[in-house]
Amino acid sequence: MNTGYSFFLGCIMPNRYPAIESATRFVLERLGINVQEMERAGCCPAPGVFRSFNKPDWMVAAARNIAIAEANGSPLLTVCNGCFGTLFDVNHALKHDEELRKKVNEKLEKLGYHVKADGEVRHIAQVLGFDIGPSGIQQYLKRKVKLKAAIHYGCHFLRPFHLKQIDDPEDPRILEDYFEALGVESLNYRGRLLCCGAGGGVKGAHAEESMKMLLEKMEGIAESGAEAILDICPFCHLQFDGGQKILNEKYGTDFHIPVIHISQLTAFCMGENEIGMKYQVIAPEFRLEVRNPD
Amino acid sequence: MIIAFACENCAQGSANTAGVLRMKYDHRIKIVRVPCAGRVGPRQIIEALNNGADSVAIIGCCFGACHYNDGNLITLRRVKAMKRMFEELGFDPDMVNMYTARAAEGDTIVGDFEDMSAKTDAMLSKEVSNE
Amino acid sequence: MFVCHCGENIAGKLDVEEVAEFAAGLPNVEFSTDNLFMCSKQGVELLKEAVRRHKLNRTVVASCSVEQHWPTFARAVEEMGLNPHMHEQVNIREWVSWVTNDWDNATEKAKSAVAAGVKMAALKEPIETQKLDVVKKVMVIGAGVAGLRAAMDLAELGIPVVLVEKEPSIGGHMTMLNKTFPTDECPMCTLSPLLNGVANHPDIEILTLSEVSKVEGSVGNFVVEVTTKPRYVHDNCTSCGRCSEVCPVEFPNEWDMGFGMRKAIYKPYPQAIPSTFTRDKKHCIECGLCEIVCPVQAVDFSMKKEKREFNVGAIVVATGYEQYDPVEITAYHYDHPNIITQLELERMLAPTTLTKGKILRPSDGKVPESVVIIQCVGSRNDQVGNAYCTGVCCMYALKNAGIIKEHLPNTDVYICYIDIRAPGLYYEEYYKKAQEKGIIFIRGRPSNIEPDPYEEKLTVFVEDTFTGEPVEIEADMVILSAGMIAPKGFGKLGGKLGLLRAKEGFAKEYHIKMGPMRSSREGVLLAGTIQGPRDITKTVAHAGAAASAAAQILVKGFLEKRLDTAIVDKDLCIKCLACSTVCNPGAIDVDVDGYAFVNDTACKSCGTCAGACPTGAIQIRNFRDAQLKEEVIGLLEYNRLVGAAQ
Amino acid sequence: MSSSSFPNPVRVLRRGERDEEIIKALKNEGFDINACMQCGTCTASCLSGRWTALTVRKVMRKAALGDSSVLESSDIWMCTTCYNCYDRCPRDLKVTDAIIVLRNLASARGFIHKNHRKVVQILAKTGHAVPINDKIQQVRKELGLPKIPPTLAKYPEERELLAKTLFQLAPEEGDEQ
Ligand SMILES: Cc1cc2nc3c(=O)[nH]c(=O)nc-3n(C[C@H](O)[C@H](O)[C@H](O)COP(=O)(O)OP(=O)(O)OC[C@H]3O[C@@H](n4cnc5c(N)ncnc54)[C@H](O)[C@@H]3O)c2cc1C
Ligand SMILES: Cc1cc2nc3c(=O)[nH]c(=O)nc-3n(C[C@H](O)[C@H](O)[C@H](O)COP(=O)(O)OP(=O)(O)OC[C@H]3O[C@@H](n4cnc5c(N)ncnc54)[C@H](O)[C@@H]3O)c2cc1C
Ligand code: SF4
Ligand code: SF4
Ligand code: SF4
Ligand code: SF4
Ligand code: SF4
Ligand code: SF4
Ligand code: SF4
Ligand code: SF4
Repeated sequence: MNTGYSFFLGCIMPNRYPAIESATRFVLERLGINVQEMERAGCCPAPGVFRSFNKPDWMVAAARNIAIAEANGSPLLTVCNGCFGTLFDVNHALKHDEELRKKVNEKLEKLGYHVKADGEVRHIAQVLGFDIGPSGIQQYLKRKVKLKAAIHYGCHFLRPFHLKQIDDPEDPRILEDYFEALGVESLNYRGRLLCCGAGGGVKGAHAEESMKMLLEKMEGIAESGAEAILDICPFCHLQFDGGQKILNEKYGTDFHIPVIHISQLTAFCMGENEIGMKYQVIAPEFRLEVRNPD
Repeated sequence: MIIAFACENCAQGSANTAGVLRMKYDHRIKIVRVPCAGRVGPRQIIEALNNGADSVAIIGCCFGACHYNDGNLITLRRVKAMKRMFEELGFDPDMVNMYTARAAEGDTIVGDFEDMSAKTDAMLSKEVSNE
Repeated sequence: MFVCHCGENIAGKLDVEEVAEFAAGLPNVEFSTDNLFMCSKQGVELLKEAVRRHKLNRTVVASCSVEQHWPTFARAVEEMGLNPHMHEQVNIREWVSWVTNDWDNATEKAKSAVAAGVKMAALKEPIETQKLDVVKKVMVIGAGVAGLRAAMDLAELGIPVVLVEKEPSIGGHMTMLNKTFPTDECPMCTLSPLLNGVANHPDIEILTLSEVSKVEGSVGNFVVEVTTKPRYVHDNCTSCGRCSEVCPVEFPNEWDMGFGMRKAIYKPYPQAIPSTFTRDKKHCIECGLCEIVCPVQAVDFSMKKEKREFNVGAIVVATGYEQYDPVEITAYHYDHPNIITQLELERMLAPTTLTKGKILRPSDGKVPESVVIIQCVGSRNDQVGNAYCTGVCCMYALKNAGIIKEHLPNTDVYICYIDIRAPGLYYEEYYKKAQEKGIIFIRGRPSNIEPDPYEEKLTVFVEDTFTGEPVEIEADMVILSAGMIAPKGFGKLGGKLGLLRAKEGFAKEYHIKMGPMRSSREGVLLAGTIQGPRDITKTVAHAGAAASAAAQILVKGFLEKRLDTAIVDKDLCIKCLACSTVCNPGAIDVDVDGYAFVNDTACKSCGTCAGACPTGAIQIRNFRDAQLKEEVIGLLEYNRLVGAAQ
Repeated sequence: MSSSSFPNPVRVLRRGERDEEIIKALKNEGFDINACMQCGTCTASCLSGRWTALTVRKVMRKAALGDSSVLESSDIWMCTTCYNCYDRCPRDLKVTDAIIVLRNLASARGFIHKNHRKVVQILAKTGHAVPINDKIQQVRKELGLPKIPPTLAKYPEERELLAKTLFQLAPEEGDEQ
């Protein structure tokens, strides 16, 4: 298969949800995928905030990360929709626009890097959901879960569609198919494809509005009777995990639905017991239930 | 001298309208009738230049309105190729230009004519200063 | 050489006498004079007299534009026994005297024009006109209302028609409609007389289950091959329906858009013409029951595909449209049973279908309490490549919303639209009437329709752009006003006919204003929606125009063709066929030796081929390379020409 | 004439009062914002618009008219960049990107929320938008990960170089409320 990936950590995962990082490392190792560190990598940088200020700088900072992976000689792997959004878009833009590449490199070379944009940027959900796939994953599983869950795609994994072309953003199946292979019963719920309300720098600057959006999302999830929220992005993770607490305090709701990242759930099914639920804000006591393997 | 190949439809119609409206333009511009802008090929352009024209223009109908569907577009492509060739050979690409006009509006072709004169003058003065 | 004063028009701006004198000195000029009004009776007489006296074989008049008086002088020389094309017109009025400020410059410019005209005249060649016999017969392809109208109009002029329809019955989309705006008439009632008239007309031959498989020849004389699929039922079928009764196979009827059922041996709908039944080989299990039960032994499984050739003078293309398939706009979830298109609704409203004409929610047969109609589905949409407005869907949405309101007065009916397009007499009035029926109009294009996870309910997300507020509409049913697109298979037929197509897929008209019923190819006419979406009113008018354009070619019995066409010099031709790639009418064929060969009938004398030919092998008469070259030299070097030959 | 006597005066469209910079900035990024037909698909797509004052269609309209109030209001900062509108616009306008262009312009004019300024400062200081803290270092250790990830968090010199070169924000002029 593939020689390995340059593992891009980003910010939120290593600095807020390190369990996602350890789970991802565990999963990749079990899959026999070589992990190369990306020394000196920085913030992706976040598409909402930094792109808003200065698009050229945003591109240079992103290109720097891409250049680090290129020097490693392996495709870049992200576990976060935000990182995926930024790095995929910039890589795509640089790949198809020679003029832009020249301009970015001018600035980048001052920082000691050079980007060719001839590589790939991938998301862990692509690796698990497509490359390995629902049937391919079976041979690596030690157990399956018993879990009714609401799957949250987030935005930048599938959109903009004309760039990403991963699955139909209006009715995707890739995560449902994958999680069902792990034993999950995926629920259809109101607002299944809605945003979590965190992106675009809204969470940072307009927390209240961001919470209102989350409220709408959470109501749909709660109504479905989901036992957990499954996501593929540490930023959505942060929004759901920390946000439920804020909602409960502010709006008197009573949400206690644990959030599990695709890497965490996969690691659990591969036999890892410590997926770090206890470090999370909501439902730290949550234990995944095992279902008899079929 | 400027040779202006004008198609039988919109371009000549426009030149006639300009006349009827007594609009004035550069007397150096000499119109040659062709059925369609598509009729003009590299041979016509080169021959006009070889015989002393300072520049050549081809005027057809508006794009999308060619009476033979797309003769004007075909010639536009030819003109672009000629311009590239002139440039490579060290000549001024403005020696040949493609224009469109509308039969009912004399000022469309007069506008084209004015542009031709200006471009030709610019070209000639460049030549002089080069010498 | 005759130089005209046009009163003061020319003579007031330049020195006419000097020009005439200059002309006299030019090589080949026998006689030169000036005259006050060349187009006057005396002027023309002067010309004729000069031709006679000086035995002139070519004439040049320097006066006004070709358009204005070339025909006058050409006629005059023709009367003197010359070919009219031996007359050359030089325009020193519109192109010189009227547009030049300075007397001297104008005089000089006129001289150059005259010199060029004289040089050109020396090379002019006579152009013959050819009389071509035409076949007085027309093929009409497609038997929707457009094809029927065109066929009928032609047959009534005494021109025999072959009507080719790919389906088992004729009538096209109009037969599927429930009512037609703006009068809400029953379409079958309005169409039937035409359908029956065509079916029974002695001059119309109808070929159903047939498609054009080959086209050769050109205007006046096409040879068209038509392939007919077997019907497996002979024409002696009495339409008694017994076969259908016993046939064990049943499945959704295409004609009913799935809202009705049919057997494997069937007629799409009761009034279908021809009334002969059809056996659908794909679904038939070959049990043979129909064969046994048929009282007249019409069923015949051994029938084979047939090919026939027709010789026709003109072809009318009337292959209509298709409904846009909304599955592409995934945000609308068209695969959901309660989201249907307008054409499906038209069928649902028909009394012969599964719901017996009642409006019921397909998933469970409930009477809908809230229906949302969405406009511009697949039209006005750059994302799906259809930037155009269909122009019909607003009207049929108003129609169907009104019908739903009539059937179900307590049901909420919404129309979500970007703009309501209802131009023309009776149409805005129709809109107003719909408003008065209590339909709720929301100006905004819905972003998505979400099926409810728990109930048989749909949520339509839309902005009410008038209030600027996002709205959610709860709906039992959603009806998509899917636009009209070019029929999918049209590319192939268009290729056979050698037609240009617009980028949207419809057949490209010759000229949007002056020839919307002509195609890019002479002798091939366009009728109805194949040239672009339109309603029945405009379809019928367009079809009539196509019929009359087809008749124009054929009624005289011959075509007159001026042969100022392209001509190939085989010695120069290197067989590259660059000429043929630029020739729009497709007039350039290849002869047996591989040389380019011009079909005079199809050639429109544009000369684009001549511009493309690398060797100058292909030329058009009177605009040859050599002729243009002489003209250019005349214009540029007129002063050096005087006396050159003497 | 003064219009001050009216609390909500009618907007007068006068030559020369359009903010051409907005139109130019969008044009440079390849938008023909005039092609917007105001259909509202974008607004209907927008989760944010259901909870905030953001009406994407109006943003597009104001931008097309060169109405600079679009830069001053916080509406454009309510977009979560979910790309729903972008993917659905029937005129194929890259709506989300247009909002980004407007934000870039607003930032250049100093309309930056103080929290956003803080994030930039954090980035400059730590190399990350979300920096590491002691508690997380402990958790990392427990999970068998290095306490500090091998990212910029570990390389202060390179952090400084980056901070000097990128994201120099405009001064706090019209600080966004
Ligand atoms: C939902 C809906 C409602 C409408 N309601 C109204 C209304 O109320 N009033 C109104 O005025 N208009 C209405 N219209 C528009 C109307 O349907 C059209 O204007 C009209 O039917 C066009 O007729 P046509 O003959 O051009 O095309 P069609 O009806 O499509 O006929 C084309 C024929 O050509 C045949 N054909 C296609 N390809 C080939 C081929 N390659 N070889 C041989 N045959 C071929 C087809 O089978 C068909 O029979 C409505 C349209 C829709 C979609
Ligand atoms: C401002 C404007 C702009 C337009 N722009 C466009 C456009 O861009 N594209 C487009 O497609 N269409 C355009 N149109 C529409 C277009 O003008 C008409 O569709 C077209 O001219 C109609 O032609 P007609 O022959 O039916 O009528 P008319 O042009 O009105 O011709 C009728 C003729 O009949 C004569 N007549 C009237 N009564 C009598 C009588 N009792 N006896 C004898 N003679 C009589 C009149 O003098 C006239 O010459 C435009 C219309 C307007 C008003
Ligand atoms: S021939 Fe033409 S130029 Fe001469 S008088 Fe007649 S209209 Fe005038
Ligand atoms: S095929 Fe025979 S049985 Fe069937 S309808 Fe015709 S006549 Fe009747
Ligand atoms: S043979 Fe076919 S058509 Fe005839 S009855 Fe059987 S299924 Fe029906
Ligand atoms: S007719 Fe109405 S519904 Fe149809 S495309 Fe035009 S505006 Fe949209
Ligand atoms: S372009 Fe000229 S050389 Fe080539 S095939 Fe045509 S006529 Fe012959
Ligand atoms: S003159 Fe025009 S129509 Fe005739 S053969 Fe040449 S390109 Fe074709
Ligand atoms: S969806 Fe596109 S066309 Fe419609 S209002 Fe929004 S930006 Fe304008
Ligand atoms: S990208 Fe922004 S403006 Fe567009 S729908 Fe999402 S939140 Fe709204």
